[in-house]
Amino acid sequence: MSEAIPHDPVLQQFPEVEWEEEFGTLIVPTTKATEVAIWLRDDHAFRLDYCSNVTGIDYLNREFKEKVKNEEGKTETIIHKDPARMEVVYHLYSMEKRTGPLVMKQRTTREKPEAQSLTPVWRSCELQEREIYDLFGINFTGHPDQRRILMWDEFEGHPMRKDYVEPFDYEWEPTPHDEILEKHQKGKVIF
Amino acid sequence: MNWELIGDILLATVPLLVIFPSMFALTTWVERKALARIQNRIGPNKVGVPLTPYGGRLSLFGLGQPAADGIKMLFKENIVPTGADRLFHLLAPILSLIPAMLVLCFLPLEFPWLNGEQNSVKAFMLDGAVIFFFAITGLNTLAVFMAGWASRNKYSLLGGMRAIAQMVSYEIPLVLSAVVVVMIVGSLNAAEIAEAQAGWNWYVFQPWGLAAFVIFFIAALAETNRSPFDLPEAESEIIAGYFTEYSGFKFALFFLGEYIAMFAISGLAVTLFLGAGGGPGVEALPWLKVIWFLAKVCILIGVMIWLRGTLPRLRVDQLMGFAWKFLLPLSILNIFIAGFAWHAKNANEGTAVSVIVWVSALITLYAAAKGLDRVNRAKVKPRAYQYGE
Amino acid sequence: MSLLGGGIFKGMAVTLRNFVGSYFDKERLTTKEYAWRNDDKLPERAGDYPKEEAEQLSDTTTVTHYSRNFPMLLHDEGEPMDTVRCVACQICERECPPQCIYIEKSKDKKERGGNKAQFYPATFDIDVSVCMSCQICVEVCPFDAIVMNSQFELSTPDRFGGLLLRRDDLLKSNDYYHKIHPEEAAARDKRIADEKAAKEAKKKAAEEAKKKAAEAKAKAEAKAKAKEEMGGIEKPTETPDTPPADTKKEGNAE
Amino acid sequence: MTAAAPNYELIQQDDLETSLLEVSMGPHHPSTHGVFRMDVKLDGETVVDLKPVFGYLHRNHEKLAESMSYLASMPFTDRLDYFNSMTNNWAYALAAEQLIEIEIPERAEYLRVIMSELTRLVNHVSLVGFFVNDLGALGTPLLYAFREREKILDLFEQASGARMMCNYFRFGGLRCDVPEGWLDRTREVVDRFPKFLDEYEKLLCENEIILSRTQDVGNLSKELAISAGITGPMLRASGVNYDIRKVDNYGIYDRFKFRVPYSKGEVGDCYDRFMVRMLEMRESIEILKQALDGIESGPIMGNAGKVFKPAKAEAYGRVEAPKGELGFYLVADGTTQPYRYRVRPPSFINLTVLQDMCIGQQVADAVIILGSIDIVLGEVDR
Repeated sequence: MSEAIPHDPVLQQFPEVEWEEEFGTLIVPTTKATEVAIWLRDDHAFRLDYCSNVTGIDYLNREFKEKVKNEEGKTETIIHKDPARMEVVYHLYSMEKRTGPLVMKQRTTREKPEAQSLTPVWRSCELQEREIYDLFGINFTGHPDQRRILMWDEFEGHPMRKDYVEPFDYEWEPTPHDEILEKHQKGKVIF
Repeated sequence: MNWELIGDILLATVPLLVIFPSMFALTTWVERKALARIQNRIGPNKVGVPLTPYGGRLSLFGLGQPAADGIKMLFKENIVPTGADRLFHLLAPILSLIPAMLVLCFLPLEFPWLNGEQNSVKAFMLDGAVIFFFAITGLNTLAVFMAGWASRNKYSLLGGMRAIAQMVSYEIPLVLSAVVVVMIVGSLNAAEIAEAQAGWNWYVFQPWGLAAFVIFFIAALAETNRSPFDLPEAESEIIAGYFTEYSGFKFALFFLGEYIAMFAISGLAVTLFLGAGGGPGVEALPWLKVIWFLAKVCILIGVMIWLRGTLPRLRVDQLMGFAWKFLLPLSILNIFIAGFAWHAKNANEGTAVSVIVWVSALITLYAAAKGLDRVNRAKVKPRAYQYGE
Repeated sequence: MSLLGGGIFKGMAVTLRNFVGSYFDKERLTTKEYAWRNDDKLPERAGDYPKEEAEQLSDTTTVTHYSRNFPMLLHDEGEPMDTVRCVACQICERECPPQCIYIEKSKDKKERGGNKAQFYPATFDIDVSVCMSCQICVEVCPFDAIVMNSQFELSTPDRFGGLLLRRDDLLKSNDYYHKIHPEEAAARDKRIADEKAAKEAKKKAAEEAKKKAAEAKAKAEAKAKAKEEMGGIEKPTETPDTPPADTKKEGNAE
Repeated sequence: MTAAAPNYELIQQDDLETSLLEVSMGPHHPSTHGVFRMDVKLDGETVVDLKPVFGYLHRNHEKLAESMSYLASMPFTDRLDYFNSMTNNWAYALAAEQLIEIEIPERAEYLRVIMSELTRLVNHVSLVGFFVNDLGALGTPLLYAFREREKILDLFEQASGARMMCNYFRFGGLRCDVPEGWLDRTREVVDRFPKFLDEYEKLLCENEIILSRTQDVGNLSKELAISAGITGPMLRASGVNYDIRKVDNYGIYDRFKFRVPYSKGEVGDCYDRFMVRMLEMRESIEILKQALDGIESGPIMGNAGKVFKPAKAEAYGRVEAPKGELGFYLVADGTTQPYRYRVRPPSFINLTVLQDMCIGQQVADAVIILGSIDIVLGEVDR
């Protein structure tokens, strides 16, 4: 694997940026994203000139139960709460220094998901951010050409969201054992 | 009404109408077979002749394939796009076939049954046969554009436009390279041109004749839309070009017209440069002339197939540049060289000077071709690559 | 822009060599003639060839004994439904990525092949129009009951019903399996025999141990139970007879 | 002529203004390599504007994978880039193996390298064939390529049971060992491959038509290539020495001696992209030879548990797929299903610069530029 990148200089330069220990990622506030990105790209210590992967994650309100053995040897159940949010994840590499990855996240709310487009910084974000806009519904401010990309223009909803409910099945095909068949038998599917 | 004349005309035309379409059928099979072998496939090998209605068949290497293709074509639906100009859509394939068939008459095919004094083949042996040939093949351009325009399809239109540009451009080197032979023979009559090359005096063995033949052949490839000049029907770019919207029998007519045009133009090349029907044994057996003629045509067709199996196609600007910047100057130069060389050689027949003239003409032409090539050549060459760890 | 130069002629030499070579050099031919039988008919089922014929044809057909196509259910010698190995545990149904398997468990238990009585599939349908031949069902099956067939002539005029293979279409004997996948079948049979031997040895040891200390055994059972719970939701809870843990591991490595 | 002058002017004012020709190239077009569409605006034959349109093959692979277990989406990765199912498998396995510590046996690592380099041969050789087909060569090079591809696909079939949808890799190793004699057959194929490549190069690399068609067409500068996240042979054709096999040394690539061909970075045109692939095949053969010499018998599956149930974590695994960097980003939440499953498809991101490369070129060039990018729509649209 290529060298891991130290994240401390980023935190020193930008006090607003947080470091999430669990996943090892930088959490960048959406207002600062472009600034941080340009700095990461141009700073001589980093030179992260290559943004490999851009993707979104949709977190619903969730609870995790973890069984932990405490000192007395008894198992305890700890409940972790995971708040609802949306994230845009950037995997950054440096082609010049052959280092990477540094993972950077923009965190935004589920109600009004908005993030800063990093397309002006890295061209490779162009299509991927369009894809996130299409599938997750995150709005990118400053994106040059924000349209749907994989779904058709008239499509409603954002299918990669965790609470997305499939609409009426318009591409129905009778398969012998399927919930669709049940639907059909109940007369819900009209063709 | 002169019944004898009509009989003679029939004797001259019917063989043409039989030989060339059947050669077309055979050529499609040969082309498929040859391309398959070039590409390391087997090609059509199953379709044969059914012996009885209940089974059993004679499959001679798939020779039944052209018949099967023909039957398929006849039975396919004739689709005319909405908004197409139905009349011109119908006329275009017919118009592409007619001139191709017509010019076959001017080939000096000396059928043995037409050898009498009352040689009615002379009915076709116009004194201006070569000019007439070019005049009529020019009509093909019109048919192609008609098809492209009438189809109401953008790809068809692009194909039609390409075809016009290409055919008009390549007509010039085509004619200019034929002019050399006409100039030397002093006649436009195909029979006389053939006569002038009797024995082994084929013009292709002269330096100027060789140059003219090569130019003629290249231009002929472009005229008949054969690879590497098949831009009007470039599959990977504009689907099928001007016949994108043609199906069934209309498409078959286009196909037939294209192949007949190939035969016609190869026939002209054979007449002008390859000694027409000349070949070993023709003095003793005059009917061999037809065989030799057709054999030479087939060899040229074979080369066309071979080229098709090997080469990718040019781009439009390169194609036009090649015609105007390379073929045209070279063919004009060739006319002058032919004149000089012919006179110099005639003046010094059989001496060392004639050899020198012959060699220097060859060198001049080669140098001119190289020079023109260098002038036209963009910085195109293989490159070096580096390796990293 | 140039047409003068050696490149084009070099290329033409290559194509000419291929043209001539294709008549003499078998290596060059990409395609082979389709495997027609002497009576001019298509083979009905690729796996249906007698062994000698299949070997002869292995040069001409693409179906080799390595190829996998759609799953089938194995039964041992005897009446298919009396010796079927499937116990309707429904692991494959759950794991199937395109969800093309449909199983209904039987109501009663049935004894087969000397083993203790178990459930059997009352319905076992595979929709081969959905199946993508990924072989995951074969991997997850703890009973070696489902393996891949190599039949490929499955065309049918009935798009939906015709491509639904019912239990009785799927049932194939172990001999048939040996015929179409000889190497794989031999390996599998060997493994099953080894496991059986190991199991019997273990059983013997267990019986001896049982005599020794009933308490120790109870403890061990409790431990095994705890282990099962750790296994998570993948564990087939409906499985009537949980296969021994070592079987599962082997199945994974295979 | 003087009499007609007023008329002439009248016409020139409005009526003779020509409008641009808008052509939808695709989704049903012979050379869009699948169902891909380019909305092209043409001025004569010159491309004035080009907009790629995606999504005709979209099946939301990521959403599907999030609704099934980790193992069950392995066969679906085959269908991403259906030319290179082996490298797709590897990328996914690599990402998943970061979630759980699994020791991968030696033999499995070697077989992974062998499979993925064979895949590279398959992809590059047929890509060159398709590319020359786009140039109009009637399939001759393509069929030569397919002849060789066929031999390698036979090997894949013998190893995995399927020719294209191999589904061969597992977390912690491989599904099954290769049959007896397979390595010898592979060696035979690999040893014969250079001879075929010589012939192929003779047919293509010096052909003046190919040279003049591809050189100075679809130029891509080094800076744009890096910024646009271009990877794989296309990046190296623009003069960047970046190969993930070298950078990440995933698997056991650090044991093999091989070189990474890249251009001098002056133009980065279709010819460079074509040649870099030709040269890369030679290096793949070198790797294959070393791997076939180095492989020893042994187990092929690590001690991965039956149930793949990683703890809460994130992983990004990437490999140098023949088309570029193929990455899988997995977010595990402690269940048997991935919470987030993301594919970083190389050919999708390489399409970012299609518009930049095509504008100002001829329509025939747009086709070969698309061909030289090397896309597979199963991966672009997912």
